[in-house]
Amino acid sequence: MLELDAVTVRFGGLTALSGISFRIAQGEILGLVGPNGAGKTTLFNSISGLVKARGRISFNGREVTSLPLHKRARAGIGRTFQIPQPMHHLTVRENLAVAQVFGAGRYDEKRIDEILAVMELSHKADADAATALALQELKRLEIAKALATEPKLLLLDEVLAGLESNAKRSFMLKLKELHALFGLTIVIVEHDIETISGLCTRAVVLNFGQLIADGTPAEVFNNPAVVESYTGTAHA
Amino acid sequence: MPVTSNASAQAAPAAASQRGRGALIGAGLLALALLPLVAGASPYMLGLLISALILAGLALSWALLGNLGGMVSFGHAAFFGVGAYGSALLAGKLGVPVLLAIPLGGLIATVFSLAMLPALRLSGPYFALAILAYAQIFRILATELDWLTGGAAGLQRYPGLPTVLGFNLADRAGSYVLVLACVVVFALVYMALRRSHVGTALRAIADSEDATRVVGVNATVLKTWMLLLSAFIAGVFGALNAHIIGFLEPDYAFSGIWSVMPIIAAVFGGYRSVLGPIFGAVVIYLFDQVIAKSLIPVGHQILLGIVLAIMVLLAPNGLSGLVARFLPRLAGRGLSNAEKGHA
Amino acid sequence: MTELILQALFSGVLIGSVYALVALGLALAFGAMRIINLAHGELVLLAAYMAYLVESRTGLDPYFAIPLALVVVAAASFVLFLLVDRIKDHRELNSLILTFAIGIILTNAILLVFASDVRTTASPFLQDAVSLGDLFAMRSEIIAFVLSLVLMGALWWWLKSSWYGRAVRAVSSNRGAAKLMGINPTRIETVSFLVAGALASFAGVALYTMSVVQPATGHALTVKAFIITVLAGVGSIPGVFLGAVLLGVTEALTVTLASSALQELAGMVLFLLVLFLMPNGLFGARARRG
Amino acid sequence: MVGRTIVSAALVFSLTVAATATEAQDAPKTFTIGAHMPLTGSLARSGQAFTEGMQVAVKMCNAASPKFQVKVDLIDDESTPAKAVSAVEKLSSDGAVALIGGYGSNIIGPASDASDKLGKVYITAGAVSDELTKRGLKTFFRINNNAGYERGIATLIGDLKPAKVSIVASTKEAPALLAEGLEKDLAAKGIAVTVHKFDPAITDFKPIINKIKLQDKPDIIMMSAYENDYVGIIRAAKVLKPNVKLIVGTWSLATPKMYTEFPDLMNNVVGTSFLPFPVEVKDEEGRKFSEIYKQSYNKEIEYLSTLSFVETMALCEAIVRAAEAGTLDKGGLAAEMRKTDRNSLLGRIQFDETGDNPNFALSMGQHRDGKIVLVSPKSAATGEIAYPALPW
Repeated sequence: MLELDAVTVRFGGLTALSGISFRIAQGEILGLVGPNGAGKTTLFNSISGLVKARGRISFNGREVTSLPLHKRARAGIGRTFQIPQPMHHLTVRENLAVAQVFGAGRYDEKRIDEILAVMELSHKADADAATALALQELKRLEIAKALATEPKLLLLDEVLAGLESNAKRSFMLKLKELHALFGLTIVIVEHDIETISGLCTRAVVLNFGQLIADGTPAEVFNNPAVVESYTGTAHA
Repeated sequence: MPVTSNASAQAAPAAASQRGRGALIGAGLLALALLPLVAGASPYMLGLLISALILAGLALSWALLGNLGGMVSFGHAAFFGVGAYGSALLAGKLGVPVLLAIPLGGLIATVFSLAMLPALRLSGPYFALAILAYAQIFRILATELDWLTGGAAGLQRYPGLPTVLGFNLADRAGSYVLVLACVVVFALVYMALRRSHVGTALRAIADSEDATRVVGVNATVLKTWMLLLSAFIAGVFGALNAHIIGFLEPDYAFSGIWSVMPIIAAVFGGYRSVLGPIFGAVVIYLFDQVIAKSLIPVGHQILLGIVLAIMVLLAPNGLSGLVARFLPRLAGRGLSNAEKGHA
Repeated sequence: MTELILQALFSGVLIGSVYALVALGLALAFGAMRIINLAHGELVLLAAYMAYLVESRTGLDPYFAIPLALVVVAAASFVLFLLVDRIKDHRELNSLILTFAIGIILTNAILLVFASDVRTTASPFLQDAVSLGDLFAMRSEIIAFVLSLVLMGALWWWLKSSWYGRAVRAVSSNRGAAKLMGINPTRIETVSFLVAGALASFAGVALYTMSVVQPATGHALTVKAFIITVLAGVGSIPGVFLGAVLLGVTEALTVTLASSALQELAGMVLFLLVLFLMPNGLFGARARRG
Repeated sequence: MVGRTIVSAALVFSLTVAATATEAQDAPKTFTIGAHMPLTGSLARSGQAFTEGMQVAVKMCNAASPKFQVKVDLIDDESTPAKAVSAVEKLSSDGAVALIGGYGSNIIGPASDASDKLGKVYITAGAVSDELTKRGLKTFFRINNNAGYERGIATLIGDLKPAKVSIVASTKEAPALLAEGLEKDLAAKGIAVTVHKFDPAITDFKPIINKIKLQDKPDIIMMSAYENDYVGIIRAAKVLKPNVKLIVGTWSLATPKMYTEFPDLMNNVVGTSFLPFPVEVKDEEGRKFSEIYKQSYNKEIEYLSTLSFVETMALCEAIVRAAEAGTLDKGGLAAEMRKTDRNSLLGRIQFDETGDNPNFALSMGQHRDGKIVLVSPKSAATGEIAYPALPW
């Protein structure tokens, strides 16, 4: 459903992504792996339209490379930010309402309640998003907001970071639940090998802006190039 | 006071009581606004109030752009002047009925604001001063195109406000009611807009543009609409003022006063709220004309400057922010909505 | 025609050099603090009135007012900085409104103290014509031109080589990182505002010697300074000079080739074009947005 | 909410009360004249001069009339029409029997309209547009007009018979009108005219003067502008030294003040005037005015203060006449105004049906080493014009 073909991003003289090509099939949960600065967030940014990329990005058979941000969201690409970015000065419910009205093009109160319930935010529905939520709640709000746009593809940027292992495990279950419940395709940035192995059907590894491995988690993590590039972070 | 359907959709169970309180506040304010008529205020007092309400409309237009559009303008005189000239020329040269010419004046201001669309990409001070440049350009054009505008000598033979159903809008009481009605209508439009999803999204854009766009909000289009609407409102009040004053010249129609006073009024009243700029304009104008002027006959604007500076430093949310802080229970939704977010 | 155009270019460069002096302080404070000081023109005007005060009271040459102007204007600039520094929320917009308010206060204070009469130097020496071949200027304009070049050179050198200068540049490019390097941003910003005040003093005195001032002049000066800052782009002192000269020359050529009624129009159109089409300004090192 | 309403209502009321409280005390035989003047803004200087002349006129009028006294209520109109209209309404509701208007046709137009609606006589010395007298208001009067300035300047220039004149004109209202009128007048006399309009914001006039010097090559440069512009224009001319024979300007130029402040710029420059300097006032009233003025403000009388002195005198006298005839409160003042026929420092004052003073024409004065010599028209001249003669 998502096809990247030689996607390249440069910031001034710096090449952040160079010639990234891969495909994601409907219903996949893809792990996006790589050390810090490898270009994972830049890849998300170029898919969701936050940065301009060269090459070709198509989504559901439609080229979106030069489509503006909001149109990609409406086409069904939802994303979260690594550092949660709630819409300031809005309540949690208003955050979802805006996402739904503009992202999905309709207003359905029941569905918002449903998303709030799934993301365990119902009790904070009318609290101010930017000030009254704890970090983990903000992260759940990030996902809830993305879900409210009724995406087909969900890009999750380190949503599991900072959780202790029990919480992580239950959050993984939550993601699987979402995957099934909303019929999603998911790309998730994650450092933890176990999480990737437990959650994803496939993993893609970036290093220095280049794609160095693509395969099942097991294949990828046994790839010597990956081990070399990744040692520091993965086995610390 | 009617509450829009959009608002009720969001506010769910609390809506009924909110609506009741809103209606009560609305009725109270309207009664207050009509008080000068009932109490038989002198033409002088009504004249002051009319000027204050013209300023209130302009401040509302400025605050709408600032609050919903996230854009601070230093050149609202541009819209005000274009609206004034547009309406005066339509009525004076083409014989368009004045009450039709006034909204058309607003429309012409809107059309002119299309020239400012490139400025939407600019941030903060750049936008503010780009608009100032437009105001200057329009002023010079109005001076130079004398075949159309009468040049520096200005326009003075164009019709004033008419008599409608035996009610003379040209006398002080009539003008007051008309201007007041316009302020009320635009305040209601603003309230409805702010409570709608578009308004919610716009509030979000102001502080978290990327986060808002990434959920599908086309920030540029929404901001464009706000610019056009703000231009329309400012243009209408410019047109009203032109027909009340009965004389236009470029230095007056595009005077810096029309850019400066709405900022002072809106910041003083609290530009994040709907009623703040209106109250701010009335209080500031009366303070300036009645009190400041008697204290310092020449240079009394120094007091305005001091008031503005103090407000920015000590109460950036203006009077309405203070009201919301100290009278949380009494403050209605109309005043306090924004402050909840800015606490 | 050639003679006309040459004189227009000459006049444009001379007036441009004073515009540059006016704009430099604004650009410096903007660079350091990301704050447009909308009272900057009024600070310049304050210095011009100090020159008037000294000239009219003592009969001395207006340039002798520079020490007084330095003290008064730098003090005013410092107070202004202290106030702006108090703003915590929505810094960019609130500081814009605050400095604007201070501009209103200064304009009216000057009006209250000095009345609304037109003031300019009475010194015939300064107003005498100086000719360079077929090109003519007032002596005060030549002096202002030289003063402007010297000050700009000094500032450029200062920013480039002194510790403070480097720190100013560090703070203006990245406040957070500068903090990590042990630079106290508030101190650096204070220095920037003081230097901006000093530049405004020179600009004001120079303006008084070659042009007329009135209390209402300040706002127009701020707008000119801002236009030049936009033309120049952020963080470029030679850019400020070139931008100012470009504005001066554009204005003079508009008068010569079209009509003087269109002079202000030309400046504004130039401003908007650069603003819209060149995000880095004409000579800027960094982008305005983002 | 109730609390807030009460607070706001109290506020509005207290403002209303503050605004109207001054009404109460009024000595039985004292009449109030309302005046609005620009005391702030770009025209503040003119407003100040007007006010001074007006105050002296009131003093003199009261001294001459023991039975009826007159006082002036003054409001700053800040050079904005809405505030001028408000001022007229406030002054009228405070009991003013007539109004004196400030400066600028855009201000005077709406203000005198408002005054007319209230049935109050309105007189001005600061609005010269022909449009104002075309409105047919019965209560509107003025002592000066564009035609008078135009006539004064055109007479002088016509007598000098130059081949070519360049006009440098501000795009502000009054200068633009004057330039337009002069262009026609001079062209009718067979003189070639070029007009250079400039935006009031500009300060460097060298490019314009250079154009005049190299392209127009006129005999006379005529400036239709204000004080700050005169200074800039003459300075630029002094630097570029165009080959002209005379520099002529209009209001607020041929004044002792200008010479004191800019001695090296003013010599030989000609401007509209009515009195030579040192003041040689021939008529009794003028001498008294000049004396009292000097006592009060420690300076010589000047053009603007004299204008407002004369208009105020005419108004005061009409008020006293109407009061004696008992028609003042019955709307008789306008009729008394129309009966005015008196001499003044500005010549004969009469008012026609439209309220205009048809006799208004100015003399032209030339700065001569600190003195001002009236040089035109011949009937008023106190000396010969120096021509060609320049400040440099």
